[in-house]
Amino acid sequence: MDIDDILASLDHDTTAVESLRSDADNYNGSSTLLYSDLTYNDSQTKDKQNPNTISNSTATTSATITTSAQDYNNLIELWRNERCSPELLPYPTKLLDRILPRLQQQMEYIESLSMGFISEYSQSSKLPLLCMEAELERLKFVIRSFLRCRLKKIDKYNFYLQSIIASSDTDSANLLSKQESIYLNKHSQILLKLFNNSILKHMPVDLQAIQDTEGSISMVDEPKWDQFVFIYVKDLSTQSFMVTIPQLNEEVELSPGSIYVMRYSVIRDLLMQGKIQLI
Amino acid sequence: MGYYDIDDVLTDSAEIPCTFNHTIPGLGFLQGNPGKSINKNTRVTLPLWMSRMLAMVGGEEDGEDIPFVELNTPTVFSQKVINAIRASPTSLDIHSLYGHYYDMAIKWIGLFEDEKFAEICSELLLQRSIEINAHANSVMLNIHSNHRPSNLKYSGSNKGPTTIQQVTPFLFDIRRI
Amino acid sequence: MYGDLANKLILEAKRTQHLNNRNKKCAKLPTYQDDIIKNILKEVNQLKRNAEYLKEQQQLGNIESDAAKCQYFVSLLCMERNKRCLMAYQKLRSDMLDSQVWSSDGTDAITTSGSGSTAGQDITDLSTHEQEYLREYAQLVTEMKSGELTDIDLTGSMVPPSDVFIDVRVLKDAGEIQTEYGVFNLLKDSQFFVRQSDVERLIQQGYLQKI
Amino acid sequence: MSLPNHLNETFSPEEIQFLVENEPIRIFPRITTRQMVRANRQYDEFDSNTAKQDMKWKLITMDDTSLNNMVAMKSTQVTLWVALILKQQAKCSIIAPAWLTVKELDRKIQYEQTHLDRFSEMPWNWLVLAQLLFNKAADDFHDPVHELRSRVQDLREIRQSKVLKGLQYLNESHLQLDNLSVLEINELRPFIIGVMDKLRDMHAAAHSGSANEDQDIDNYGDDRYVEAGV
Repeated sequence: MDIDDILASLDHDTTAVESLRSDADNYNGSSTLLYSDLTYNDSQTKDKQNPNTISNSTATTSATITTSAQDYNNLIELWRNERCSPELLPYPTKLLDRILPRLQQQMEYIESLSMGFISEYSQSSKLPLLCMEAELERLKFVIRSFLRCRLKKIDKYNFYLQSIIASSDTDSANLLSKQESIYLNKHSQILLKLFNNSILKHMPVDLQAIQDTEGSISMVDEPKWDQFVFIYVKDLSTQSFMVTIPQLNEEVELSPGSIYVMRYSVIRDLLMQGKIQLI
Repeated sequence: MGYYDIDDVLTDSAEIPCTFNHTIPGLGFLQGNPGKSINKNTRVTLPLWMSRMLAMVGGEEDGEDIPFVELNTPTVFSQKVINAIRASPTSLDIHSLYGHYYDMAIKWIGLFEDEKFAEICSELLLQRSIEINAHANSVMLNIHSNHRPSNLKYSGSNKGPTTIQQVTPFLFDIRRI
Repeated sequence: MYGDLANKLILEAKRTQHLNNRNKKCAKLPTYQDDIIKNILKEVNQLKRNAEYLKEQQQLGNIESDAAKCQYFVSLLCMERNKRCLMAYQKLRSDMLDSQVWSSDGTDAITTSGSGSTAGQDITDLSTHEQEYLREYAQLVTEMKSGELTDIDLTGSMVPPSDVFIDVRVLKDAGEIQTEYGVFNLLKDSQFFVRQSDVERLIQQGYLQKI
Repeated sequence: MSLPNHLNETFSPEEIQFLVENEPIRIFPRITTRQMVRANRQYDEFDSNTAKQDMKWKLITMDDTSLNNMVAMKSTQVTLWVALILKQQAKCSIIAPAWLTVKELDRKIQYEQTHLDRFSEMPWNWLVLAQLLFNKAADDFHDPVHELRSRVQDLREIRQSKVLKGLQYLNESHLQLDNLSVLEINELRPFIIGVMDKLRDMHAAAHSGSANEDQDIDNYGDDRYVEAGV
């Protein structure tokens, strides 16, 4: 028993204030993200000139035993990254392959609890069930929001994504889940059909292209690589990172625990390596 | 930007005054004379999507490649208007001048790589945006704190604005190397 | 002048977008501008014929090469501009149809054979091709929801869950309701702790009040 | 679009609250969940012998150990949203964080006033956490909540006015913004990014690239002529 508890038991109905700790300077507040071994992939081979390459992710989050709590924290981080990044980030296959079955098991478990046995419990012991249900809703929300954000980008960059997937063999292999690639193809197909039927087929033949990049404005929209994003440099070590803004010929030192507004292209490698997160 | 971006499509329709460097038959419709030709040195306004291209491609004249048209500075970017805006960047409503003023300015700057104009526009944009934002925020502050009318007692401080100017860079630490 | 109709179409698109942005829920699409679009397409084909003619004349040596080049170039730019406006208009509308499918929140986005409506969308405001697109996209989204993502309910709420369980007071007698948490007898002035989704309807109907 | 328009630019306030609710907080439980008898059964092998026992907490997004080992009035750490449910059911009181007292807030305000050049160090979630606890656990504070509220509001306003003054340093390169909380960042995001993106575009238009573009455009024209045989 620690001193807090002894004091507390003496002073039953009032609450103590948490003893003063110097916890203020850590942006993440809790230590949860400090243990995050989240990286999108091993990007030593990343070529700055070609932001389209996504190297393969053999070693994702499997180096250490991941707990469900870590998985959830990683998911939250990926959700925030996806929401803030201009481009579509690689699909976290392994992470979701762990989380989705867990979710399904939990749903079955809750159902078994609430079906037959609920009446056996006193009101107070329904509490865990309440929380388990609330937790389920929260988890479902994050996954849903994450996936729908991805679908939005898949739609927005459909022709661009199709072209990079068609042009490279392995680099884009981890970009989409199976279901997402089906979605990309089918949606592009029906969209193309709409464009064809209402516009393109009524045009002269040389103006019928949908992926014309030769005209005065390219028809294939790419992510805005230089878009400004808010980043948090993770507090993993005391080591700073040097980044270069090529357009301005500037170097910037990013120190751990700090927040910056930077061009996405400048910090993309660090993001892929899990050294920073978007906030 | 982007092919399908409605705002960008609209920005591209901005009217730019141009002068033709060649006499071209059949283009009279550009100045309301269909079927006629358009003569050298004629001034017409053409939408940006057309004028910017005609200003880059040309025909030969006396052995020299001369673009089909010469672009003239639109009124909204004229020295006179710029001076008026600079004199009071926060009071002149740029949006009433032109809906996509800054987007159009960006395209215009790109055509001539006009660094000076880029600087002027950057300054305008920043001051104007801050003004608008400050207004929005003061409204918000008042809504938040209508139970406490003295809500802004710290904002001025007793040290005066110059102090703030000197020290604020630490807030937004722009470490340039 | 060439391109004027296209401009009109784009201004119409801007108005639609503006209405859509002002509204947090997705807005309805206004009537498809069939006439303008047909006329723009006519204009494009007219421009194309002009270009062909110019090519002929130039080959016959009837006009000076630079002049032909310029005229041809102008036709080309006008065609491209028209195309871009048409495409941007159609893309905005299809994007909005997508939003309607997603926000219809589980209810069937489309009833059969185009007679139905989505989220208040008047189906007659859509072109036949848009109606077809809407049906197919709703079908695609339904497919996306199934499989391993069934549990997630992809078309579910985009607002984070809060207060999954709430305290309610009974405003008027509503009899017994059956929930997973047992049977509640809703007598006036009694209070219960219930799952919000179980009683949403009763709250709307005024039987219960959230405390 | 599969993501509603208003979520494209930034997170919604509800989403920010959601993030904050995932963080740990200390509570005094008013219930005991620690099982005195060793129960060596699998959760899913429920049978009538064990059904009379209290239900175990089995959670899939957090470590549920502390929830299964609560002892009444012995402080423990749980996830905030769980704490709020317990609180709603009068099963715990929430221990306010150390900075959320009149005394500490006064110190922060003092700091903000004397250091016009920087923000006081506040936890990343301070504003949202304070609002949540004021609304849902008001009776757990020692200090009068209305005093805490007004100090939090003061602190927010002082910081906001500093932010406004700092905005004139927006540029096309980058910014460093330490000690701003998640809510403050989220509110500033559309403005800062909107302005910086345009400043960058102006700078880029005036400097690089255009020479290349010229070439592209020339080629573009030529290609077309070749194609069309003019």
